[in-house]
Amino acid sequence: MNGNPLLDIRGLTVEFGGLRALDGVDIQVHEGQIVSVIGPNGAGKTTLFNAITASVEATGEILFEGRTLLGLDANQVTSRGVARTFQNVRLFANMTVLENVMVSQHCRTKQGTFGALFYTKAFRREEAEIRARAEEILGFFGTRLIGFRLDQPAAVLSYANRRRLEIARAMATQPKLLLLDEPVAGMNPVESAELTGLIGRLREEWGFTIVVIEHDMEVVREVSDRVIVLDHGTMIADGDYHEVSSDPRVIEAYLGQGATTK
Amino acid sequence: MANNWAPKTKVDWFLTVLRVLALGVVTVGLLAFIAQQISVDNPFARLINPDATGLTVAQFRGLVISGLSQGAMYGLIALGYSMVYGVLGFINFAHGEVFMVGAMTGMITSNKLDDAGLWESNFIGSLLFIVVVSMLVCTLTAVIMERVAYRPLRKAPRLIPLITSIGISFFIQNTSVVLLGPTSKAYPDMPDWLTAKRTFLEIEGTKILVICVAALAMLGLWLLVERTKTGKAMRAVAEDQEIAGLMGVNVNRTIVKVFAVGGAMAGVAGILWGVLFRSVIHYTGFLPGIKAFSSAVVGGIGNLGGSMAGGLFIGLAESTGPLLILEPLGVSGVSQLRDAVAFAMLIGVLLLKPSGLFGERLSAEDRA
Amino acid sequence: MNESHPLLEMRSVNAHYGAVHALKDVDLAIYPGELVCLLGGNASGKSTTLKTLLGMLIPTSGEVLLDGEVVTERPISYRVKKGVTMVPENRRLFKRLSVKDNLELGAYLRKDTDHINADMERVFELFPRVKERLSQKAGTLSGGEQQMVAIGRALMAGPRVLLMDEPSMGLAPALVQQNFELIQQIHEAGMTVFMVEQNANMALSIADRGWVLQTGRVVLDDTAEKLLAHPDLRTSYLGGKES
Amino acid sequence: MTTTAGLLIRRVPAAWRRVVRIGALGALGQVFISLSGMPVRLDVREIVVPILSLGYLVVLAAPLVVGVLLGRRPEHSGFLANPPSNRDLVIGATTGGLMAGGGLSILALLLAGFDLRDPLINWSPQLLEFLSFGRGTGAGFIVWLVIGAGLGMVGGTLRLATSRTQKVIMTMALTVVAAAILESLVVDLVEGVKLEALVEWMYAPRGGVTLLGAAVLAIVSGVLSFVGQGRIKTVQARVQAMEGPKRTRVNLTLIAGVGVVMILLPLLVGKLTNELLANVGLFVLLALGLNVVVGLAGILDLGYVAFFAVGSYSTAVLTAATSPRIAPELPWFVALILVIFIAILVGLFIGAPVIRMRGDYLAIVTLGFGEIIRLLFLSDWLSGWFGGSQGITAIDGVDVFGLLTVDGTNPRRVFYLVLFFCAIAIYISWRLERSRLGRAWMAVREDEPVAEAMGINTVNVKLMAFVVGAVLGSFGGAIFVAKVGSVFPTSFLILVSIIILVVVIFGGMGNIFGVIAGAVVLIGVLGGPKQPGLLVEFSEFKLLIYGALLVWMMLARPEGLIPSARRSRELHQEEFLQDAWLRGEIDTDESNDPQTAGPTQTTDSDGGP
Repeated sequence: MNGNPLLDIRGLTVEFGGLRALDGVDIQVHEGQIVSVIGPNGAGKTTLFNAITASVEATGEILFEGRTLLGLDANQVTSRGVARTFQNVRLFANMTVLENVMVSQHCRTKQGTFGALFYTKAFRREEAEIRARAEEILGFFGTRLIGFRLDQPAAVLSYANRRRLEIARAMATQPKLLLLDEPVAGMNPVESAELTGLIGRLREEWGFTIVVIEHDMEVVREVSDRVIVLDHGTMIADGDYHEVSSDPRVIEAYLGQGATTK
Repeated sequence: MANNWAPKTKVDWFLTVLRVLALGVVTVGLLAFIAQQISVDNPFARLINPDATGLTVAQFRGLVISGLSQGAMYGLIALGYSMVYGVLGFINFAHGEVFMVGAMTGMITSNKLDDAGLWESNFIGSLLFIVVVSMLVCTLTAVIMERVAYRPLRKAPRLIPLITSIGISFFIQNTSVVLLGPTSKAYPDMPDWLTAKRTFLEIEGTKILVICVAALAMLGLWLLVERTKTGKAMRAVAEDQEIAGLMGVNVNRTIVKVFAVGGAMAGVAGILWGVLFRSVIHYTGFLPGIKAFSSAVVGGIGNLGGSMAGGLFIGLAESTGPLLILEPLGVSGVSQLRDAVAFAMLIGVLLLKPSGLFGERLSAEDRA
Repeated sequence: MNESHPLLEMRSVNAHYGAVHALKDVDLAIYPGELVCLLGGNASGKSTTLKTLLGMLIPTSGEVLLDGEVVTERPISYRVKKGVTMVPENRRLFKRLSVKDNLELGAYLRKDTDHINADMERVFELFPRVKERLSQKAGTLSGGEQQMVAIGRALMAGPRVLLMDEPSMGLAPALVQQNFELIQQIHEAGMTVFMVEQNANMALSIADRGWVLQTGRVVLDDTAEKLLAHPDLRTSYLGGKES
Repeated sequence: MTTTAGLLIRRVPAAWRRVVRIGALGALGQVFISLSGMPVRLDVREIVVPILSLGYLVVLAAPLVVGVLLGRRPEHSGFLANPPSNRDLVIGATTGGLMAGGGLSILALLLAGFDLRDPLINWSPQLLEFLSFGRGTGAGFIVWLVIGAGLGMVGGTLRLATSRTQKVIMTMALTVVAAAILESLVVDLVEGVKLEALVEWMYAPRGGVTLLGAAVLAIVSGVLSFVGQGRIKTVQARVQAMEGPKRTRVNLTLIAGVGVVMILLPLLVGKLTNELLANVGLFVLLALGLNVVVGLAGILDLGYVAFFAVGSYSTAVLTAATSPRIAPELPWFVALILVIFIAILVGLFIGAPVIRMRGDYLAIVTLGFGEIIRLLFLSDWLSGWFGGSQGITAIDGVDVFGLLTVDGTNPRRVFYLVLFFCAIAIYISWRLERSRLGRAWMAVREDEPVAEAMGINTVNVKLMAFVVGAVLGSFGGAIFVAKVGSVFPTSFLILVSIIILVVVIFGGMGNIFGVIAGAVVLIGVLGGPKQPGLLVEFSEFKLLIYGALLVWMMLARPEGLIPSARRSRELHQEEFLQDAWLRGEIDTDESNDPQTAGPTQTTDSDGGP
């Protein structure tokens, strides 16, 4: 890769009451890459996402497109172009599918009280645009989330569809960098295979740069250009799938001795 | 955390200004107080409050002692808030009314005892008796409250039990009005040997009594929670009800115990109120209730020692604050602002330290 | 199959969540000393089975028997006292309490101090690392240590049968492996274990026997080897995590 | 336990225990109501002359309710139970009623035998007389047992009737009671359209419906209800089935109709009723304001009265000649613009520090702010500005372009003023809810951290809710000042906040119609913090009832009288999901059997951490 990385993390450290969840991590993600982050539980993977999206305080440096993200509020990070999903799906369960995707265009739209109160032309145009974009994004997942589903509350969706809707919601913030936290967790093999394909299409068709946390090595092998391994808050490996999966430290810390790599 | 304080947005800027302002007012007030204590005619003191008079040592001691005794009472009530919050995660707004029920029970019982002539002839025995009766009645009130109103709401969103507790608070308060009448009622006179200022530091006996009783009750509660199996069950239920149930802990019964213990503490506090002020009315529970809640928050809610410390802090602040800070600043009629000072303390502490003085910082996971 | 009478049994159990029929005529029997597993995907009724066995949910019809005694409507505490304990999914330790408190809470219903102490020693023998961390808060332990405390806590109840809820859920491969080793270890020490798993390959590799649950109905019931070779299982659990 | 055909029939938990429990609660309730003084105090208010007064109605309700409760078939979800026979149910209900009545019998005996006037103020000879119908304790003792058993039986039997009959009977009873309660309003209205004869015939001279009137009302309402049942639903369904512009047209017609009624109504009624309407309107306005904060953005603000106070005081200072320090004597409408600015500033000032706090801390801190603001207005320190406890008096009303003056002496004009601002408030809430801001509020209410992560500046969005609420509250304050002509700190007790909150919750949080209905029912019938309602006699017990109502509402129907669809989904998510499953709307993963997998799967994931 040449040029400056899209995401440039240097010496990132996160502490919780004296415990270092992340300890001086350096990660560079270039535009158009799909990078997987793996590692044992408690290694700091989700903390890494939380630090990037400003849900926890961190020290060190996180540069996104050359500008620092540290010190911003979570919503400011999102409006810079970083969006995420959550490990334990956190949709707005009582809002409809459509509303879930509409509401996350908040930082890309600007109509305020005035427009709403006086029902201005600009207001109506923007509402229509928001809706159209939402439907376009939902259409990416096939017919599952459109049609009569649009006006159903997210709570009635199946588990796999909730995961898909979460990705759609993140897409609606129009990010450059998409952070997916265990996107296939709890899915059956058929569904996770399908979603694996979708991750590739997210890059090809929408141009997102993607960082994925994943336990399923199958998926990791399938999607990633690069794999980063975290253990106890430090990075122990960084390379393509084959390098990483044969690294003795990774086998020791994460894959386990019995694991076979294909 | 330092990072938290670095202003990022307009709101943060405003909050920083507020924080600085709050600290500034307190600092200037205290400085002016010190100045006027050094000499009332001190130019600095005169500059800020032309009518500065200063305090005598006796006045100051009086303020501190009444602050401590009231604070001890707040602390006792705060324990109930804190324990229920720890276990069920909501503010039992009606806890202040349990305290009022205690004070009312004490009033009724002590007057009956007085009619029978026992109050004077055997004061200590009578006092013990009314404490016990009040604890029983308050425990019962708290337990019924839990059973009727909160148990059915265990799984409801958090604001629902909070709103319910406001309703209960209203209901208990007005039950007192319709059953006992809307006028304020008096406790019988305390014996002279208690109310007289003792030679020892010239402190009223009642206040010493209040502080001692509160300390005893607090100690008992601490032993219960930290040293017994019941206490361990309470702490387990506070953390994870489902898993505690899986261990064989009877979750419902443990929660009832928490309410009962909180109620008993409020009952003791109710009697202490009676001893201190000798007068009780249906809204007696409201202000002390809110202040006790503030104490619990200031001390870090869920933390028992913190609640007591918070109580003392709020008690001291509201008794000394007006004269130590506001008066030297030239505010007139400061005694009217006691309650405002207590609330301002609550707001101030939460502004400076959102988790309270002794509270552990809640992790994102706990808050979810 | 063992011919002595089962330690824990479900007889034609039906369970509902309101209108939802979550379990349909489920029969299970766990014999003393066995290591058995219940397999199934999302929404297959695995959690409902566990809840029914523990008494968190009372079935609409059918019976739950513990050592021949009908306990269908008995509360959790009764069953815990009689020897059923569960290690919950994701460990769920009391993170703010010390490791010692956690272990002691496991023995909450027991009054025989001597036996409790003996069991504590047994836990220390199985997991020497737990003893070193006794006064530490459980939340500060590493994932593997927490797993040990979770199993230790369950053992402190003096169970005759141990239920494991999704021991591999959301864990790193190495930790999953370690976890299954722990299960095998306590099984070898004589414990009857019933585990509920999504990861069919992993579970069947250590289990004696298994059932497969699909939408509330038992669709397969066989020994572990036969299940592993079964074509239906291959299609519905294509791969699992480590194949 | 018996086993038949492989199914286990479980015993229903002993039925007699339930009877005893509910009966005893009924008895306790009876005693409590009696000792609260309600029956004696309300005895003066007649419902049906000469047989029933409000006092007796209150007491008689208990055994009836006990009967109805016991007449209901116990539900044991997921159990196959032997249903109790009708006879058993009625016997149970009768016993329960008997117990409830027995409570009063025993109370009567105790009243005659002991003196507990200290401390129970209502332990009085009057109560004894009330309970014994003036005929001696013995008579009272027996009569209450008989009445209790009779009402219990009636209640129990009622429950067994078909739902259609139940509805007809309920409608008849409610119509008569409503006619009595709404007497002054009805009389006023009927006289307004010059139909005095009707009034004379229906109401007794000293209040209460006459026997004839009650009979006619009951029959008419019964017939109407019998015939009308089902039709309303069909019409509703038809309207709901309409689409797009057609539906909008129906809605617009409805709104216009209500508007016309609201404009004509004050012309038909007298001063007192207009006063009442104005009071209700004022609380509708305040409740709409609080609804934006609590209902839409989900922020539990217990210090809402602060905005009302600030609106009042700033209007007073800006318009009154008697304002102590500065008295610009601005015209009301000009002052209003400044008041809006002040309200926005105060909204931001109070909002900024509390906005990041967790829900329950925020509740208490806003309550603290509310008190601080009142205490400051009351204090000697600022009395030079706001008059301290003396307040500001002799404030002129609203001068409308020199044409007319709106002030307290003419409640009809006040009502129109209130109506105008209510319309504004309704429009604002309605538009905002359906905008980008409204969606953001919804998201914040659902899951704040996630809303933040989705790019919503939650602080700004919540502050916005505070500000909108503050502005609407300050409108209320400005009108209040014009209406009353004075301000005192005592008008701004925390009590006011709580009552507004009860109105919002009772009516239905997040739903404009609900909030309006809540204000009409509560403030109109029971009365506001200081304003009497239609049931003037209730004013002593108003707050008690508010408290009980709030608790009951939270337990039985937390979504309120007229709930917003979304809110009830939030509060009854499990039931909602079940219904959706029964309708086949639950989405299932492709690989699973669609009929069974969905709901279990949702339950599974709901059971997670």
